[in-house]
Amino acid sequence: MPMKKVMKGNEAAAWAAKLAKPKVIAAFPITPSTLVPEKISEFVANGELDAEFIKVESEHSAISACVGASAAGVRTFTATASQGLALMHEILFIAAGMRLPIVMAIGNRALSAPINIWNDWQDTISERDTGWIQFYAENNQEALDLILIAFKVAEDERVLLPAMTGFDAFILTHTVEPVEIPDQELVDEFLGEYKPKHAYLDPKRPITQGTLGFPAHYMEARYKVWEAMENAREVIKEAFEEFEKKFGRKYQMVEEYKTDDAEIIMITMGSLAGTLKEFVDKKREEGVKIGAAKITVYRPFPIEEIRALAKKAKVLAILEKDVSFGSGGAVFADVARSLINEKEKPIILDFIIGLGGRDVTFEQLEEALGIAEKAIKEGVEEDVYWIGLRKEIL
Amino acid sequence: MAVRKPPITTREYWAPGHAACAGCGCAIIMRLATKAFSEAMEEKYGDPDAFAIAHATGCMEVVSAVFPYTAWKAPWIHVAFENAAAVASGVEAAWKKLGYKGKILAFGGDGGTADIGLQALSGMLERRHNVVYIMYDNEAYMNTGIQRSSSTPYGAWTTTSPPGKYSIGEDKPKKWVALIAAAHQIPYVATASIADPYDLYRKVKKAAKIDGPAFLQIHGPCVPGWRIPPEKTVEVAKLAIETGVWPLFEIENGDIRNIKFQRFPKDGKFKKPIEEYLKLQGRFKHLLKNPEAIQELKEQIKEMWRVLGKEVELP
Amino acid sequence: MMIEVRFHGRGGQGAVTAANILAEAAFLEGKYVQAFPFFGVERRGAPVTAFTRIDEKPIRIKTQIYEPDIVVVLDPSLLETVDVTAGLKEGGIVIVNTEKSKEEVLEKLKKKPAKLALVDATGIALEILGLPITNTSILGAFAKATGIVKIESVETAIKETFSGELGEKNAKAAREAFEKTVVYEL
Amino acid sequence: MAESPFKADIERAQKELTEKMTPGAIAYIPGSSVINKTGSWRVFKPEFNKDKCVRCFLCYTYCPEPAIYLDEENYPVFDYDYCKGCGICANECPTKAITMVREVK
Repeated sequence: MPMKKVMKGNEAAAWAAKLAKPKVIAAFPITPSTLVPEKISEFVANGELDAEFIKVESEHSAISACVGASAAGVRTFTATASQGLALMHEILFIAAGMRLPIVMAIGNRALSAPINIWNDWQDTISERDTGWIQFYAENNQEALDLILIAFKVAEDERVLLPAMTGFDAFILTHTVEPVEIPDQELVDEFLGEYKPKHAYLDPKRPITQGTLGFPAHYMEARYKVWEAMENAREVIKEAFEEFEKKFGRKYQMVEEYKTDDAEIIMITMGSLAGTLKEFVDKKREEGVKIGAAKITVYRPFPIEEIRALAKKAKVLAILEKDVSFGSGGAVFADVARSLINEKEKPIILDFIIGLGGRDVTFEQLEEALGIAEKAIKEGVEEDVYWIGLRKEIL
Repeated sequence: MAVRKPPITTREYWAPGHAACAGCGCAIIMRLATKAFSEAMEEKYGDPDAFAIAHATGCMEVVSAVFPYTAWKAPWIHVAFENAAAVASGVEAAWKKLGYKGKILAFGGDGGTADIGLQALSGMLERRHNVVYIMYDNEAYMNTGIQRSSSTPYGAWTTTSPPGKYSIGEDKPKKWVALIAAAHQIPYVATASIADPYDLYRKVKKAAKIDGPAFLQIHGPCVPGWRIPPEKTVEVAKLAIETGVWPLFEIENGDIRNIKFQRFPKDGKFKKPIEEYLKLQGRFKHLLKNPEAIQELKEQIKEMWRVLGKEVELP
Repeated sequence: MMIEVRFHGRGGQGAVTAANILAEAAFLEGKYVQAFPFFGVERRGAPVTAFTRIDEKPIRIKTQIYEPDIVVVLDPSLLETVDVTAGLKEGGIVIVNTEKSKEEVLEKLKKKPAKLALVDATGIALEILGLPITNTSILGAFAKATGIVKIESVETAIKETFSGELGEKNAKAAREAFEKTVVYEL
Repeated sequence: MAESPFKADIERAQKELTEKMTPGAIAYIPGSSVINKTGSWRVFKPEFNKDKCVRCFLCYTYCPEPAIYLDEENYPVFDYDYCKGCGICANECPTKAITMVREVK
């Protein structure tokens, strides 16, 4: 029987790691993710998890050791956030390029400066081009589930790419919620053992990993990563279906909420989706035709799902906790890019919100909604809207 | 007449067809170190192939692993410049879990070891991974075209330490990573040189047979970087030892009071002047016109020996 | 109806743990729960806020709590420096660890609650635990004042959080506080 | 006739090596660099005088390629497919059994 426990998001991630039975874990503490390696250390210390836990001296070495272990042919896991993820940046590209299905849990946290330990998505968003599959969790249950699913997808022969699952700093990492811990036997069935055919370091089959790619070969190697990421779309859907059959919880690339007759659809990711659904309920009671959509899988970006969504509404309002300076929100860019060649497309609005732990309240959502309603009548005034900005201290 | 047997194994893990420069000193290290490793693995585990290599970005990586080719006949992985020690840590941990008997060999140049990879190296040594780390020391960033590293010797020309009106060339003393490694009190630290290939071979073998981490700093001249003719690679390395420029030693468990020296003159007097070493190399050409700088270099070498516990005389 | 609780304490008194244990206790009674600290850098002695949400249906909202139904004050000195009733809903409940009288406490509150519960949680904690850590005793007061969770659930949740003798002692402190809490309908 | 220790590698590489892109750009054929006949780099060529050889193995030990292997009697064999003509062997030979000569191509 699955066990239900009240736990923090970080504990849920550690439980996911335990259930997935990685053979090597390498991690370095960083707020807000520190509890993940702490909890895993406990599991290892108690003999509940039979793994080598490498207590590395930096995040750069954490991901490097994971690359080494994964390349040697075993399932590996790590956790980090923010500056730690940024320090890994170089190796993230390499892990994907070497086609190593490492899984990483991220407590989504803002980047310095100024130093800030609270939630936004700038850390993972900034790694969107590395070739890692990206999942974003709405709550602690999703954090656990999407880490298991990340292993399943990453290790699929058609994919073989690393994957990260993000869950919001403090809002999830440090918040306790009831979480159902799946049965180990079912997880074992779901994931199977990692037995790579392509990459392992065995003296009986001496292969060379991490070659130099000349201009004559580099593009093909990168195309292979592209192809794998494209394949991931189908593999993720299959994994979601299998997960639902086994564990009863349904996941979708994009989860829609009251969108069918919506004039305005607000699109977001992560824990903000929960608040947004409550907001939609409230506005529906007031007679506002509003819906919500949650992007669960950000890489590969759910292009088709966004196209389908766009057909339903007059406005797509993107609420995102990240910014690409000099351009706008990254999710906005992806949504806009998905629709650019559509014959008919809705107004797309770019809202930067909740950076660095700024609590996203109903007042802020009202502000965004007001702008969306006005845009229908009077058109779009700004390329990018910063919501909840304290203009008085600027 | 009986057939004489070579003192090293005839097994090869470093295949020809690689793109190292003619006369490359570090290619000699690659070949001899892997041979020695395999002999150790055979003696220890009965399997000469029981090892894998983690390699830092650098000359030897670039010349040996150009897709779809590889010069390596052992399982081998390269990830980045600064993380060979961390990658080796991961491979070792995985092998432990897989139940493999064997050892991991890590290679990094002086750039990847003394500079950008020093932190990862320290972490790997401190955590006591079962890895032999070999720093092939050609005394500059040769892969990017001869820029100074912290392992570049005093007075040497490099493209980022050019001699000029206000410069004598590299103006800092050479950093000895072997001593930093020894400070981790790991089982075995040694220096070696291609000048004495059988000493090198013995030391790699010894390191490979030890349980736990070992570190070797091995002198490997670079033909273009040192501006030497290709046939002089070994000769110049020999002169480094004979003039006192390159010490050969072993430190066990960090015990720096009991350093074992090889080819050290009994009376502490080196017979050949360092000028003989310098004059073979274009990188020191400007120095020969600068007796003060040569004197300074000599003082630094004496100081290096003093740190090692030896008073020496240089002619 | 969702119930939102705000805890005020000082770093080291266990306000965050109190919020978590309350969530656990309500969870044991089949409720949906959520608990979280005010997302800050917790330092010993500094004012700390923590929150618990309890509901009959899954809790989706992820904002902080601005209009609590119940406020729990773990440290009496906070009444001097923090507006603990900020945003308190009409008909709200305030639970205070204090030796002071109802009148003295009310004088310090900016907003008058519908119900005020007082207990000397520090005294109980010192007596039973030997430490002025009031998070478990105040939960006894919470059970008494609100009836939202049973004292037995609080005791079980405490024992699940702290193992062995520590759990027993803390559960005892909660029970003791439950008995000693005085509730005033205002 | 002595055989190159890389004979099997050469045969395998000739047979199996392709440019087909593998996942992770992994090179699967060990020692496949043998396909590259680096002997073409050479300007000077080592000439070996067996009569002078004392089988000290220094040339064999030092060769960075390696392009020197040993025959049945452990005399050095020079593999001109790969010898880049660096001249270390000649420079280090204690009996001058190896000389570097300008190669006429």
